[in-house]
Amino acid sequence: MLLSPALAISAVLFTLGVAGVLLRRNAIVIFMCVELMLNAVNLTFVALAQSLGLGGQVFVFFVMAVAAAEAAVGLAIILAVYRHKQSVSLQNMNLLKDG
Amino acid sequence: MTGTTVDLIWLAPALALLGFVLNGTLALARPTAKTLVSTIGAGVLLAAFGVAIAVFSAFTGLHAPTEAPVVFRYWSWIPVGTLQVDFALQVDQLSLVMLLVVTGVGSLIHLFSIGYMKDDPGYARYFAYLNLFVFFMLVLVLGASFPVMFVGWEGVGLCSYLLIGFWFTEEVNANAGRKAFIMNRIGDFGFMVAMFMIFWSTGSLDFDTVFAHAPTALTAGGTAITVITLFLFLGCTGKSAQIPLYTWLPDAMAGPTPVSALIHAATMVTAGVYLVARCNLLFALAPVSSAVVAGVGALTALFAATIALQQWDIKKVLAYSTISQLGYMFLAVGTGAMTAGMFHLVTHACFKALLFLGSGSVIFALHRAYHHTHSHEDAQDMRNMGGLARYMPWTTALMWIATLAIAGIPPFSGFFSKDEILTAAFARGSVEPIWLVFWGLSLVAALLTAFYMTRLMIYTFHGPNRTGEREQTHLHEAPWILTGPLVVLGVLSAAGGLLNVPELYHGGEWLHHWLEPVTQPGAALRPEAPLASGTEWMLVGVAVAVAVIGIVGAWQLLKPERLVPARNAPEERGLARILRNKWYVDEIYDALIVRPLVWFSRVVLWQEIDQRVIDGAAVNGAARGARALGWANRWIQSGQVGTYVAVFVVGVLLILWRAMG
Amino acid sequence: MTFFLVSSAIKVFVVFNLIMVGVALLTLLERRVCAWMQDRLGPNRVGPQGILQPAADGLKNFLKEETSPAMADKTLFTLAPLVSFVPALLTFGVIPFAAPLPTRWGLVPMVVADLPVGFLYILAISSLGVYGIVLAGWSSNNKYALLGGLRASAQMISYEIALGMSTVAVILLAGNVTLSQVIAQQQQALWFVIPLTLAFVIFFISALAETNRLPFDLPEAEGELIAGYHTEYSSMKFSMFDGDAVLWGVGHPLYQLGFDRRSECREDAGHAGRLRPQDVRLPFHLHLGPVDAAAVPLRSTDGARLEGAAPAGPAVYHAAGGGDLVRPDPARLGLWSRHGLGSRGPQCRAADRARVVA
Amino acid sequence: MTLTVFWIFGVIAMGSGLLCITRKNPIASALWLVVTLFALAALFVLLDAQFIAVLQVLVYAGAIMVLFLFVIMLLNLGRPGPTDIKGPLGLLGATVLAGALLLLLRPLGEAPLPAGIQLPPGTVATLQQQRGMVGSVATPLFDTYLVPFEIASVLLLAAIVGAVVLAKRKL
Repeated sequence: MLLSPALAISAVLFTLGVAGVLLRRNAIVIFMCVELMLNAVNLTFVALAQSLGLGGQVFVFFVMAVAAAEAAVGLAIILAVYRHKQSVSLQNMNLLKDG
Repeated sequence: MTGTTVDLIWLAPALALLGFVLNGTLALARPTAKTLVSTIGAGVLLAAFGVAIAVFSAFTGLHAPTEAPVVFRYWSWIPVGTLQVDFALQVDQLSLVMLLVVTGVGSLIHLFSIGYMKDDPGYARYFAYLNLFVFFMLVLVLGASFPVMFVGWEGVGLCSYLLIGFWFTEEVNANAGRKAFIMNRIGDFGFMVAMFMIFWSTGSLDFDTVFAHAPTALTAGGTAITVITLFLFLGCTGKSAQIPLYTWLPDAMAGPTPVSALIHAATMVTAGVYLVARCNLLFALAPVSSAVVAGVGALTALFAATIALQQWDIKKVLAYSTISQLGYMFLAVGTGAMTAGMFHLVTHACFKALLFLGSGSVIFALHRAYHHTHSHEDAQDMRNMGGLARYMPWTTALMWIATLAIAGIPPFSGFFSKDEILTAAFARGSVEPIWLVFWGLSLVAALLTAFYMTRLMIYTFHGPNRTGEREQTHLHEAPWILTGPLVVLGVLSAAGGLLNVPELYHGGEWLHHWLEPVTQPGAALRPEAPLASGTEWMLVGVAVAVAVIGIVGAWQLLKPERLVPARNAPEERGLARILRNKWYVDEIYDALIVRPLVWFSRVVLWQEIDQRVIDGAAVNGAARGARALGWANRWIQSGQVGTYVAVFVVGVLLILWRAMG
Repeated sequence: MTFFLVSSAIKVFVVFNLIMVGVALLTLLERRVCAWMQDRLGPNRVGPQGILQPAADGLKNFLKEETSPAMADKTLFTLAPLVSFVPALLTFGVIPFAAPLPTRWGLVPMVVADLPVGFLYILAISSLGVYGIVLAGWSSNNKYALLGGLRASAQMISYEIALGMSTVAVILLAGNVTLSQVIAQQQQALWFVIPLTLAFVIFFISALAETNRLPFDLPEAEGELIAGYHTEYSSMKFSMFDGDAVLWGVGHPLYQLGFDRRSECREDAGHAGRLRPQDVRLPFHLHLGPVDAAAVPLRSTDGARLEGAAPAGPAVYHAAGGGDLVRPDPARLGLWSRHGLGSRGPQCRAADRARVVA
Repeated sequence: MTLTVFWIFGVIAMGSGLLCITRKNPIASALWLVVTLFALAALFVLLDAQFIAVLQVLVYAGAIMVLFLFVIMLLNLGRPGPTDIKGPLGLLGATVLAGALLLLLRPLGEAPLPAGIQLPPGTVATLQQQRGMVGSVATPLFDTYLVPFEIASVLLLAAIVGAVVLAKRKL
């Protein structure tokens, strides 16, 4: 009943997240787009949990834990990068590049 | 476990180890506590000797002589598949003899060391090493399997190295230690290969199992057993200083004299003889190897004796004498006369220890005299001695006992043991004529032995004194802590023959019967070679005559009055010079082995293979290859995260496309 | 359905008004107590004992001119006070303020929405209050406001952990996250504040920090930041920032609520569907519990600031008559069993007795 | 009725998601993302996952997004400046790739669920009635998924340490 619309919405949200990652240069915004993708996946989990058992909801729990950890470390990294380059644009994060 | 005092056998090595630990700790923490160090160092040895006697008496009461040896398995050591090696000690007639020799002679030498090393700054370290040596020696003789024995074998090598280089601040000493170690490694290689092959052919390394399976698993006289025993003997030549690996032993005299007495005369160097005796069954199965053992022994006996003729360093003479006597022992065990070999081992331990300690006493006296006058003369050169009998009567008398013993003058101990060896060789010669050659060689060696020992005595203790006017006043008999052990050894050297008085003189042949359970399996495989008692008497007569000729000849030929002190001595010429330079063996080894090896290592291995092939082609080549690969691929690494993400998404899309069909 | 919508609307209306009036009156009370503690008069001019002062303030705030910085982000600047105020009100939606009311149309629970996850809902919603502050600080385009906003948000994020952790003890003790059942547990035994004193102290301190009250008022530190994140705000928008103080109300159901000796289980009133006087009583009952008692003097040490409504939450709760009116009678009304409370649910001792007798 | 409400929130989620990725200002993006998350929470409620919905608000909206906002403000990135959105080429690439992705994901919604493991309708609701809203998630969490749960806790600890170390001014 609600499964198909939920999966459709999830797919659209995921695509939006991918598009955002491709479209943006700001590391923080890209990070938010990643979160958007994670949430799209969460929606899939919850929707499928209705018909396949509550394990799906448990997995959402784990996704959230990972997302929280990722946000903490990722933002700390962005802070550190900003301190070096005075910018969070991915264009400027090319220290590994030759030259 | 037998429930008797024999169970306490572990105490003997444990005590020595305890001594090492305590003295080692003291050496690090409080090296000046010399009283404590001597108490511990000599105390544990005396206690171990006590244990040995207790075990010995319990063992004699315990066993009918033919029973199997008592094996104590303490813990599993190397459990790998079918290879199950326990840490186990074995008590039987053979190991008990060795146990008594090691702890007994060791105790005396420890006591001697207390006086001899009194003023050395490394006193505690010395005793720690000495105790550790005894521990390993006991593991060697008591080990119930080849690997356990090998632990002791390696351990005594280590201690030998440490003690030869005891005064390591002088490069000569350190080099001597290294030489001994490296030469021993060559021998150890043989031992290890022999071990592998023994395991391969019999499936075990425990003595009892190996000896039980050997006659069935190995064909008598076959290639396998011959190779095994030859490799074993290679180990023996290293450890027991036989041709071709003997050259380290004279150099080992760089260590303190008691060390020379204990390790390089009485105990460690006899380990090879012990090994052959232990494996007498294997050698009995390999007649060729036995012949090699006997031949090398006889040749070494003669060869070393010739060199000893023209040495001036008192300890070098004794060192070559030791090599020569060890040759006798190998002749004995090669011939199959295990008892004779072990008998000579025991008597040799006594009189050679006595000779070394006596020479130590002399060196000690000379050193003290030179020390008083601040002279830098060589305290070990016989040309600087002479006429010491006046100053050191006890030492002179005891040294004479030992000299007569080693020369084979009845009724001193050496006469019985050496005579037994010669007789055995001659008897074997009646079956296999090659042994008559060996007999001849060893007879000549006996003549030379008597000669060079007398030479040593004449130059050292008789004739005019060449030490120097001022030094003479400072020459004294050594203190009792040095002389005491000499007296005990003197008694043993004189009376040691009682251990195995042959039937010829209506003796009981006690040692022969005692060792019979060990030697019987091997002896049963060898051809009987009985001798008529008339022949035996004749042989005795020849031996004694040879000894007497040697002594009298030396007395007649040598003129100690003509000798001049070492610093004024002229160069020798001719044969004397060759002998003085030890037949140039060291130089030949250097030219044939060392220099080619160094050249090969330096030019081929280092400059070609290592620098060109490994460093150049392999290491730098890999780096160059990686760099080229990276250079070729670096356009992928644009450094733009956005590009990476796009590529990543394309990849995901491809995977999805595949997955969706 | 219709009944549900109508009753909910009535409940929302009543609760909202009670809260607003309660906040106003408690502001007055706080100011008077502060003044009393600091030996001055305080607001006593408007109406008898200054009782109409809040109304006057409100009027003043409505009539004042609204200012807005020129470079501010207009949308967010307007949104921020709402974002701060609305979640605070939303939390009251799950707090029961009385026992279920028997009416002609059936039993009406005296809570806007008795969520099964009510407790977590409070935590979740109250954590949104930080948005208002962050946005206010940022959108003002004023460095003092920005610094105040950063400080405030950092402090609130940090203390949210402690706040959540301190309430975990309550959840463990109650074995439930439905607020009505947490209350029922306390009715049966005793206030959780007694066994969980330490957790309560942590909760109290964290709540002080969450609401930026003394001694945690660094984000609004007047000495250095003028007024922190609401420096640029004026009139009604300014007033709305005090809504976050409502957090105080949350502590009550968790630690203190509804233990009242007068509400003994009555055997003779054991029937649903009949309205009784005590069931509909909605007195303006000020019942200062330990939470309020601790909050007022703390607030009072800061005499210079009068705009706050420190113990607003508890006051609102009590204004709604919570202390008295949550009837400790669940077994009789059969409400709690609907949530599957099972054997751990509250059992009326008297009812038990009666059952045994019967 | 439910379906209508579901679609309303779904459209809110998708619309705000689109706004999130297209707003120039990072703060606006973040706030639109918050709206998306709220809409998702509402969807979760409708999908019988009230507990997850509350967690969604608590963790995502209440903690993670606040952190994002906080960092954006700390770096003062919300001020008017050059846009970080890529040019026409980037827009084209993103549209093409995202469109391809959406096309590829389309069949997923129509694929039937495996019959064997599907639960009868209403099972989850019944389960929640029996065990309670939290209990129905907590039971498998502390039972079947105990080890992942513990690992997640270690992960969080590592993240805490990592964040502290990274954010420190001097390492």
